[in-house]
Formats: sequence, C-alpha cells, structure tokens
Amino acid sequence: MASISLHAVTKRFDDIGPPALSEVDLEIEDGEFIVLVGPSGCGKTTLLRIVAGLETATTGELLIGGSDISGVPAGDRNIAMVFQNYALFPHLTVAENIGFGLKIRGTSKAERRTTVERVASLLGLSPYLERRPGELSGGQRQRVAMGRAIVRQPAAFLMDEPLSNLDAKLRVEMRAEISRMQRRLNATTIYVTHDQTEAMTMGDRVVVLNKGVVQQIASPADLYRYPANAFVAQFIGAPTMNMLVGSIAGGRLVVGTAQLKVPERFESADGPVLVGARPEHVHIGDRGIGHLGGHVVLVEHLGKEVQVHLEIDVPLDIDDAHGDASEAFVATVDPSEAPVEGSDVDIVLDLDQVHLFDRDSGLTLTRP
Amino acid sequence: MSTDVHVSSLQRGGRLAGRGIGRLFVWSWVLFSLAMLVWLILAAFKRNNSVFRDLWALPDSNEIQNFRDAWDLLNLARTTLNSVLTVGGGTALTMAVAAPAAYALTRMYFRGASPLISFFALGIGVPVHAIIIPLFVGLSEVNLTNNLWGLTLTYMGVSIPFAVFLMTGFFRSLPSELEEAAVMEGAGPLRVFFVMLPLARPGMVASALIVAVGLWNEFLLALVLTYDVDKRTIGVGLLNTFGAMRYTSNWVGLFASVVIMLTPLIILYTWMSRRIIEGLTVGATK
Amino acid sequence: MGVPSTMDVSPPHLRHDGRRAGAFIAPALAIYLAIIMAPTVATVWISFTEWRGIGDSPEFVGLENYRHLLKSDTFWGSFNRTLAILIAGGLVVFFFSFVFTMLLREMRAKRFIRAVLFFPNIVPPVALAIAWGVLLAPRNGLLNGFLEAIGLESATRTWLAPDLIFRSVIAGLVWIYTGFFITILMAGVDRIPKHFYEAADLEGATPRQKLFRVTLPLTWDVLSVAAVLWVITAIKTFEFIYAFGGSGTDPSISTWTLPVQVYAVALGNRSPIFALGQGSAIAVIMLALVGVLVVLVRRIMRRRGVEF
Amino acid sequence: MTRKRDGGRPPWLAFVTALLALVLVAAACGNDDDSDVSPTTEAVSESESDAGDGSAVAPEPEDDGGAVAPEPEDDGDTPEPEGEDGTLRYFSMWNEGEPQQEVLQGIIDSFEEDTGVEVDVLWAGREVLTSVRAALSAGDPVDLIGFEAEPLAGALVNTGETRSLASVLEQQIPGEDVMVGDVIPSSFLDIYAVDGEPHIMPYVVNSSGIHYDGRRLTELGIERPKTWDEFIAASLAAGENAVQHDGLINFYNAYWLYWLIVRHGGPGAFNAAASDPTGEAWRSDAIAGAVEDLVELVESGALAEGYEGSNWPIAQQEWANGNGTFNINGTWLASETASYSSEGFEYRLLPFPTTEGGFESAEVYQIGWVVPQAADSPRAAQDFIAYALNSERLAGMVDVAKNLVPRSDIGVPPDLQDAVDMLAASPAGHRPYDGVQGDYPEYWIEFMLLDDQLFFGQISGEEFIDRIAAKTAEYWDSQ
Repeated sequence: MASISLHAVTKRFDDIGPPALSEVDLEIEDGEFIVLVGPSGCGKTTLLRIVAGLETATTGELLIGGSDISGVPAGDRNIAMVFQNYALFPHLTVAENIGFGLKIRGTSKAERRTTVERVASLLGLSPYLERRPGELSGGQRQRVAMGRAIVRQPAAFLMDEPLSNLDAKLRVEMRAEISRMQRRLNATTIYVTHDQTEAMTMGDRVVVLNKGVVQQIASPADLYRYPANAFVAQFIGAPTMNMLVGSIAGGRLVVGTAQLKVPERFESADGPVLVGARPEHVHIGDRGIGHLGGHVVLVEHLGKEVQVHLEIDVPLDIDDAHGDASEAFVATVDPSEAPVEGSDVDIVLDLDQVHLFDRDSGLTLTRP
Repeated sequence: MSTDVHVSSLQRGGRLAGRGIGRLFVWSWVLFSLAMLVWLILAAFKRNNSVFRDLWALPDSNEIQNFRDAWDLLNLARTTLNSVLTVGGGTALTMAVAAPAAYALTRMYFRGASPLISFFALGIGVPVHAIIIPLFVGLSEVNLTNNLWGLTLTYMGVSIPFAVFLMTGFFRSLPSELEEAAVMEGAGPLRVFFVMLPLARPGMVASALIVAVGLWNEFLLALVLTYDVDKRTIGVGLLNTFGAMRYTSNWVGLFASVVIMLTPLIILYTWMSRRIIEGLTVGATK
Repeated sequence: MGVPSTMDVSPPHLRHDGRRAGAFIAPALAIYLAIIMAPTVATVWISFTEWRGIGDSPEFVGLENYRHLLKSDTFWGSFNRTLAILIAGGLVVFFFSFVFTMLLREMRAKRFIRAVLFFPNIVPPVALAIAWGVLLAPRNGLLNGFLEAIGLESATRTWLAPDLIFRSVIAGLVWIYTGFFITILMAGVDRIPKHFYEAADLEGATPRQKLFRVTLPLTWDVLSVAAVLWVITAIKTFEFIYAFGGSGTDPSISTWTLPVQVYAVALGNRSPIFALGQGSAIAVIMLALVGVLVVLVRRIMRRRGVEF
Repeated sequence: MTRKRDGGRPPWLAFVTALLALVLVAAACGNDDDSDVSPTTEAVSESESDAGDGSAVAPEPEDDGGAVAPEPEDDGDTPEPEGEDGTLRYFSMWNEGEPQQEVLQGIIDSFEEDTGVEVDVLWAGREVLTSVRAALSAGDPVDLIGFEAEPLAGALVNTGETRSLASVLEQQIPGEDVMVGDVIPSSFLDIYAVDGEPHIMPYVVNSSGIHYDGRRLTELGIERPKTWDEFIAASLAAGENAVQHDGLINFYNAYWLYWLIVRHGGPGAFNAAASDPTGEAWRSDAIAGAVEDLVELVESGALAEGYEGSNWPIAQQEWANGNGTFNINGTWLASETASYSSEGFEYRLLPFPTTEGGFESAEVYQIGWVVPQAADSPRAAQDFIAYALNSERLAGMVDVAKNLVPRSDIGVPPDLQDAVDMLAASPAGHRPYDGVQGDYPEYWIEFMLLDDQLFFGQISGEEFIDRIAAKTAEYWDSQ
C-alpha cells in the first residue's frame, strides 16, 4: 500500500471554457479511504482516471508512494480499479476474470489458482468460479470486480461509482462490505460517488469537488459540522441546508424584516452574507414569536420526524443543483409540533447552529 | 360521431384489403423464388430431350448420369479444393489483417485515424474492373498470375475495404471500460486487442461470412488471373461448364452442375442465414 | 461546443503515436494499397495510352481513348444501360424494398421470408443467370409457359427481344437485389423502438403518416447507406449480365454495361480486342461515375439522422 | 499493324510490383509458419505442386523471383533451343466434353506415346485467347494455340506475335509418305499468310450456309431453293417459324447481311466497305441490293416469331426438334444439334442463295494452330501439327466431331456431304465475315450494333446505310 499525492493537478479537455480540473492538491495517506464526491460533471471521475493513468493531467504532479508516476502507463502503476459497470470480460469465467492481472504478470498457474481461490472465498464467490459474468447477479458481478482488484494486492484501489448499478438494498449491503474489506486490507482507496450517503458513511476523509475545484477536504463529521463554503454546506446533508440572503450591519444580522443578534462567533463579520440553517435547526412556532413569517406548503410525515416545506418572504439563495423555490425552505420538526398545511407560521432559527457565509465568495465566516 | 366510426371502419376495411393484397404479393414473390429453385432441382433429374418439352412434368427417371457428367466436367474435386483454398485462405487472411486494422482505427485514437477509415472505405467503391488490368500485369511481373497464392492475395485486397468497414462498426460499438480494465490490469496493446477480439466475435463471424460468400461467387478475378484447368475455382468451373454444356446441349447436365454448386450453399445458408444477415445489418446501420 | 481544437480528448492509454497503431494497420494497408489503390492509379495512367499488353509497351496517346469512346455508339449504349440499372432499377428496388419492409414488419413469417428473399444474393450469379435465361426463354421458357398454362396467352412476350431484353436483365437484378436492400432497411426499421409506433397509433396515424412521420425520418441514415451501396452495386454489376449472355458466346451487345464492355474490350472476348487503354478509359469513367454519384447521394441525403 | 516492341516498361509497373513484393516479403517475414507465401519462384512452384496433382503444371522457366517475362524474339526464323523438359504447352479452344476435344485428346495421347514429348494441354473454351494472354504476360510458355483463324489473325498474327509455319509444310506427316504441304491446300494457307509465309495451320475447315431437314422439305413438297428469291418463296411456303434464328448472338445476325453483301458484291466487298476511311463504299449498288434483300427477309415474316429475343441455342434446338425449316449457321450445326434432333433428321445444307448478277464463293472458316513467338518448344509444336494432320488421326474430326477438315482425301459422313460439295463446287473462297471480324474487331462491334437494328426491323435500309457510312468514316477518323 502506498500514499498518493496530487500537486496542482489541472486538466483541460479543450482550450475554451474552464478546465475540467483546476489546481487540485490532495494528500492521501497510506491505507486511507478517500471519497470523491460532487455533482455530476464536477471532475471527480476525471480525477480518478488521472490517478489511474487513463487520462493525463494537463499540468501538475502525481506521486504514488512518493515517486512521480505521471509518465508511467496505467498498467505499470500497480493500481486496481473497479468500474461502474464492473467491466468484466464476458468471455472469461469468474476465475479467469479474477486472475486476469496475475496472468498478465506471469504468475504461475498453480499460484494463480490458490490466490484466486483465496480471494473468491473471501468474497463468497467460491461456488461461481467456473461461471461467466452473464450468469451472475448484479451483486455477484460487483464482487467479481472487487476480487479482480484485490487479487494482485495493488498499491491502491480506485472505485468509480461501483454501487450505482445495484438496487437500494444491495447497495447498503455492499457499502458495508466494501468498507469492511477496505479496513481489513488496509488498502489506500479512492472512491468516487455522487451519493453523499456513501461519502459520509464510507470515507475516512471526503473530497468535495465542484466545477473542477476542490471545495473542501475533511472528515465526514467535520464536513457536516463545518462546511467550508456555501456549496459544501448545501451539498452535504439531507434535506439540504436552507440558505437565506441576509446582511450584517451595525452588529445586527438582518434577514428580511427580522433583525437578529449576531452570534458571538461571527462578531467580526460585516456586510452581505448568506445565512445557512439546516432543517433540524429551524423551529416552528406560533405567529408572533419567531424571526420570520412563513406559509406551510406541504407537510411530509416520515415517521420519527416531519418535514415542513415553507414559503417565506425572504429571498433564498438557491443553488442550481437544488430544486425549486417552493421546496427550498424546509424545517424538520418533531411530529408533535407539526403545523397544518396552509397555515401561516412563525419560524425560529437556532442561532447557535446557523452558518454564515460571505455572500460574494461563499466562504464560511464560521471559525470553529 | 357515428359517421366518424363508420368512415374509419371503412378506411380500415380498405387498409386491410390493401394489406391483404400486399401480403399476397410478398408471398407470390417468395413462391416464385422457391419455384425457380425447385424447378432447377427437378430439371437436374430430367432427360435432355424432354426437359423443355413439358416444363412442369415431374422427372420421369432418376437421371443420376446428369450428376456424374456434371461432376466430371466441373472437375468438382479440384475446383472445390481451389475455391476452398483461395476463398478460405483469402477470408482468413483478410480477417487476420482487417481485424487489427479496424481495431486500431477505432480504438487507438491516433491522429489521422478518421481519414484513414475513409481511405479504406473508398476502396468499397472501386470496381474490380478499375484495377484488374494493372493488377494482372503487376501480378504477372512477380509471377503470381495463374497461381492460387496470387488469387488469394488479390481476394484479400478486394475484401479488405469492406471487412475493415464492417468491423470498425463492430469495434466502435464495444464498451471502452473493458479496454480500460485490461489496461489497468497491465495488458499491453496486443493483449488488449486480444481481449477485445472475442467481444467482436459476432462481428468477425458475420464479416467473414459476408466476405466468404462474396468471394465464393466471384469469378472475374479468377477468370482473368488464372487459366489452368487445375487452378479453376468453382465459379469459373461453372461458367466453363455452362459454356461446354451449351455447345454439347447437355442442359440437364448444366442444371445438375448448378444443383451441385448450390447444395453446400443452401446447407450453409439454412444454418447461418441469420448470422450473415445480421452481420450485414450491423455493418450498414452502425 | 466542446469541439477539441488543438487538444486531444482521447484517453491517453488508448491514444498512440501512430507507430503502435501503425503496426496494427500496416498489413491491411499495404495489401490494400498494392491490390486496390496502386492499380487504380495505374488504370488512370493506362487510360491515356494505347496498349495491347502482349509484348508491346504502352504508347502515350493523351485523351485519344476518351475521345474515341465519346464517339462510340457501343460505349453510349453501355453507359446508358448502366445508368438505367442505376436509376430505373434503383427506383424499383427501393420501392419494393420499402413496401416489403413495411409489410413484413407485421408478418409472422418475416424471418423466413427475409431469408428466402435474401437467398439470391449468395447464389453464384452464373447460376442465377442460367435460371433467369430459362425463365425468360421465348417459346419454351418458364414464364411464357406459365402464362399460357393459366390462360394468359396474351401476356406472353418475347422477353429477350431487343426492346425488352434489357428490361428483363433489370428485372433479374431487381429480383436479386431487392432481398438485399429489404434486409438492410429492415435492420433500420427494427431499430426503431416500438413505442414510437404505439404513440403514433394512439394519435390515430394512418400507415402513410407512420411511414413519413416515423419510419422515414428514423431510418434516414440507414437509407443513405443503402443508397450509396446501391450506387456502387449498380455500377459494378457484371457477373449476372456476363453470364446471362453465356460463356463462349459474347453477351449480346444489347445487354452490355460499362463493366461488361471493359471486359470485352480489354480482358477477354471471343474475338479479342486487347485494347487495354480503352478498357482502362471505360474503367476510369466507371470510377468517376461512382465517385460523383456517391458524393451526390450523400449530399442529397445529408440531412442528419435522428438519434434515438 | 505491328507495333514497336521494346523492353520499355510502364513507370507505374515498378510501383505496383514493388508494393506487391513488399507485401509478400512482409508476409513471409511476419509469419514463420507461413513461409510458403514467399515471392520466390521456388516457393510458388512448390505450392503449385502441393496444390495440384502436378502433371498439368509446367515448372517455371525462370528462377529469379522478379523474373522478367521472356522477350519474344523479333526474328521468328531463328532456331531456338527446345524447352529443356520436352513439354508442349497447348492452349485449345475446346471445352472438356466437346467431341472435338475428345478427338484431340486421343491424338495427344498417342503423340505423347510415340514421341515421348509431354503435352500439357489447357482446354480453355472459346475465350482461349484470354488465357493465352494471361500466360504470355506471366511469361509462361505457350507453344501451340488452337482456335478459330479469324480471331487468331486479329489478335496475334496481324500483330506479329506468331511464327511462320513455312517449314512445317516441308515436314513429313508421321505414318504417311506425304509432306504437310502436299495435303493442305495453299488456298487455305494463303488467306492468313504474312509475307507469303503461312502462320495459321488449319485442322478444321468449316463453312456456313442454310441448314434444313431434307425429309421435311420433301414432306412440304418444296424444292431446294437456289436463288434468294426462291429461298424467300420457299420460306413463305414452309409455314410457321420457317426460318429459325437465335437473334441474341450478334454474329449470327450478321451472317445474313455479310453473306448478301458478298453475294452481291463479291468476296472482299464487305471488307472493302468496312475499311473505307470515307465510309462512301457503303453507298454502292451491291450493298444497296444486299440491304434491300435483307429487308425483304425481315419484312416477309419468314423469320420465326421472337427470333430477335431467342437466346442461343434455343432456336436451333427447336429447329432440330422439327419446329422450323431453315437455320443459317456454321457447318458445325450438325454436330451441335445431334444430341437432340428429332429421329430420322436428315441434315442438309443449302449454299447461301445466289443473287441475280452476283458472285459465287464459299466461306472458308478455318480452325487452326498457331505457334506464338514466345513459344519455348516451337519444334515440338511443329511436330505435333504434322503428326495430328495424319489422315487417320484427323478423320476423328470428321467422324466423331462431324467437322470438315482441310484434307480432301478423308471421306465424310452423309451429314456433311453438302458442305463438302459446296466447298468443292465453289469457284472462290472468302473469309468468315469477309475478314471484318478478324481484321477490325472494334469496328466489328459497332457494325453488329447497327446490323442488329436493321435485322430486327428497327431502322430502314436507307437509315442503315447512312448510319453505317457515317460510323465507318468516324471510326477510321479516330484511328
């Protein structure tokens, strides 16, 4: 296993428009599980493919185990990759698929067999060794792809949305299994997904990418608690964080008609801001006691909690990626506190928990 | 409302009638083709002096002699062997060079690949007549006329454009992930090619069949580039038999020759027609 | 749009500096160059010479061969017949192909029918020509015999008389090639997802509307390929016509097309002429015809195919 | 006609050849297991012998892979070394299975036995010259070619590709006490002589005329016609399908007009008209008379219905089956139709009908041998010619193949007696199609095209003359 370092990696596919990746710096420690996450087209797959050697960076440096491998062809990087569609060779059996890399490297037949069998039993594939991929279920194919990656003990694993072709239930199972396997092998892993649940549950650290730019690199917990900017704040967490347009003037936080006290940790802030409040940090009360007025559009009962969709009279900062305005302000409340659809309510923001972002740069004003 | 229904049912009635006529036409065409074949086969068993006298009569005797004559005149053992050698060899060698070429042209993404594909496709439009004169002179310069190797080489040349064209279609349709997977596992270009090759097998088989059927029926090149009786292919053999039988007026012998030549094709066709047809289709629609 | 200008978008592991790809392509390219391209160029050169090809060497005569051809009735006959196959034959072949494709779409035995219709394409043209000759023979031919048998004596014709013979040849070619083009068009039609037709049915579309609104637009690219193939096939057609005239007797001049004339003038004939220069000139004209028509067809049919 | 023949090679040839060689070398280097694909002659002949039974394949004359085709000698009289192996390469116009082929095969077998010379024969069929050309271009030896004299003259003799056969005339015929020159009439040889020396040695001399079933004519009570008018009258009296004709063979159609021109204008009249650079010779009275007669035939309705669309050999088949009375054809018709003619068919031949104030002559349609300049074993070829002309051996051509032969001392079967009489009685001879086909093959095609239109009644006689005159002038203008 090895560490992986990217220094100022930039990728351009064409001369016009912004680069697909711009100045990406990333240090991955030996044995670490890194998840690359972001909306589609953010450059996460490109980044993975650059590490794999399937793409070349336009500029920048890529080191594996401390040595520069920019010029090393994919096959010689000792990296294994699991593809979204698994890319199993349909004309080869499970055993041959798993042993493919070993065969190319000239491993003896006997050794190959024992290794393949060991890996297969690890993955519960032993009964299927002589089958062809066409005869396997989706989950089994996924395991074969894993097996092919594991078998030659590479320096790192790269996984490109490996679970996206599975149904929801299997996805949860495999998610756990991949995590378990990764810990067991202590393998450096880069995992690409657009699914934030996978990102939050699997990664040691998560890299959030948007439009080719790294937004934040942090542990899942920190990412949730201390989003570095408005994008990350909105991308991580479901339902998404509510983002209100406001400003700080004269020590007061102005949101719509409400003038609020600026929490202590933002006292030095000034000027136009975005106020971020996760749904669970929004409370609903009777008219007259809250910060903002709202109209209940929809009430969704999810069992242990209730999501209340509100129309409010304050401009919202809505990211392109997220739904339309009517759904844009959501509060999560206890079922006992659920308002009636169509009623007018007052909204209380939990000021100890809100995030403030600079309205121009989107950067957080929070100092943890 | 009721008139609407009435009109549309009338329309539908007309449409159904039209379709009925159409289907009748289709079936007549099919029957016509089959009838030709059946007539030819029956005629091969008839006697020479009665074959045209009563066209629709069933054979009055088992004229196996017709087939003996035909077999001898066609020199069938020899011509079949020559055809198998040149057509089989030509097809196999064509595939051997066209498959890697088509692969490289579609999947190696080098500069100039796309104009090269067009350059190969250009060859499909070159009629054999436009090359045969210098080809004949050039081949005789290197002692390859009247020579089965020369014919095989020529067959390769004329088959390559279409084979490359068909197979670029096939290779282009293969997923690139498999290729990348092979690369990640450390496979070199040659190994990657051999990984991809089995995936293109349906295309290869179809292309090979189409090339082979075309060459099997070819006779201009064989006629011009070879002349020895011993070098005749089955197509030339049939043409010669056609000539000889007409001078000797042994029509039933001629029909027997045709039947002999058709038999393997019919067998092959009933077995492989879907492959041939589908192969052609993929090439054309890709 | 994301059109690459100076930068290459292809994946690097697959991108090669022509050299590696060259090794894959070289054998095919070399044979292709030697067998097709070099002789093509040479043919153009020979067409400017007078040459018998036995013992003598070519003598440069400039455009003499072409001038000679333009004055030759035989050449114009061949030329016009080639065009007749191309245009008249083409219209008929494509009309039938379309009608059949439409009809077959809803017929249960469509695979069987398609296989039968395609069959002539794998039969040696010599055999087809023999069969066609037997069918159309004037007095004891199958067709006239059949017409008499069903009481349609008035419909019998001398099918091979000068005014009909070439139409009979075209009919033979139609019989052979319709199956081929049905196959190709069907492939195009089969690719059209059923729901388009179902949607059209729900909207109450007539068969004609379905043809023009659904089938045609969605098979346009296949049609364009088929049209190009037809141009090439029509101009190349040789074996059937040659064998129709028979070996040992030259094909009747009233059936000559350009390729038959190339053969008769330059390659073989009962009374050989061995005019390699003139034969090459005809071949060059064929080549030009193919080139011009393919470009023309592509231009006419350039409307982009619809992705679906 | 003879063109200069230097060793000059077209520049592109080197290019094509180099490419081919490159491909071959690459193939040879690339596949170790496929070493047969090598450009050396050695490998080539190896592959030949393992592909065939070997007997029919002559070893390659050169051992150099890039071998230059042996240049034919300019001087045909220079004696040359024999092919080292004593093999005679013979290209024949007959197809396997034809009676003539069987006769020749018999002669070849005994020749091999008697002389020890191996004869490597190619039964090439009527397009034999295509094969000859292929062999000559490839530098393969061709020692003897047997074909119709006219195309031989047009394709090879007139352009100087053949050797003089003068010395053969002085050769003794094996098994007989005569020399070739004693039995082959010089009138036959002179037709295709070059500088007074014969180049084509005939072994079959056919002719053409109008064939009929003697029995049928008797039954119909029609007298054997002599003149054109009598012929037309007889045809009209003979009922339906009186004149059967396979109209899809252009050169069968040409029989009528060519014969009529030769009758009206004498031997050479057709050739003279064809070779007149102004085309004005077509406007002679003789030709006008010929055209008029032909139009008479076409308009008389004597020709079988659908003759213009009759695909050979359908008309002659029907004729032999008793459906029809006359058929214009070569004297080989008896042998061609023997297998299906109705029982008791009595083959008779009518010399082409005479015209008033016209000429009488017979067509001399020779089938013969030439020895090409490029021959490797010209001596063996000449020996074979002399050997085959032996009366007993040649008799097979008459008895089995029912063809006439140039030797008058060989008896003929009754089917051919009319033809023999016709040739004997005729005061003069002329070439088939008056030599137009052989001398001007390209012109011949254009002629046949117009002749068809006339013969099918598509254009009038005047139109025909105007067009052919113009065409002739145009043709010679472009030469």
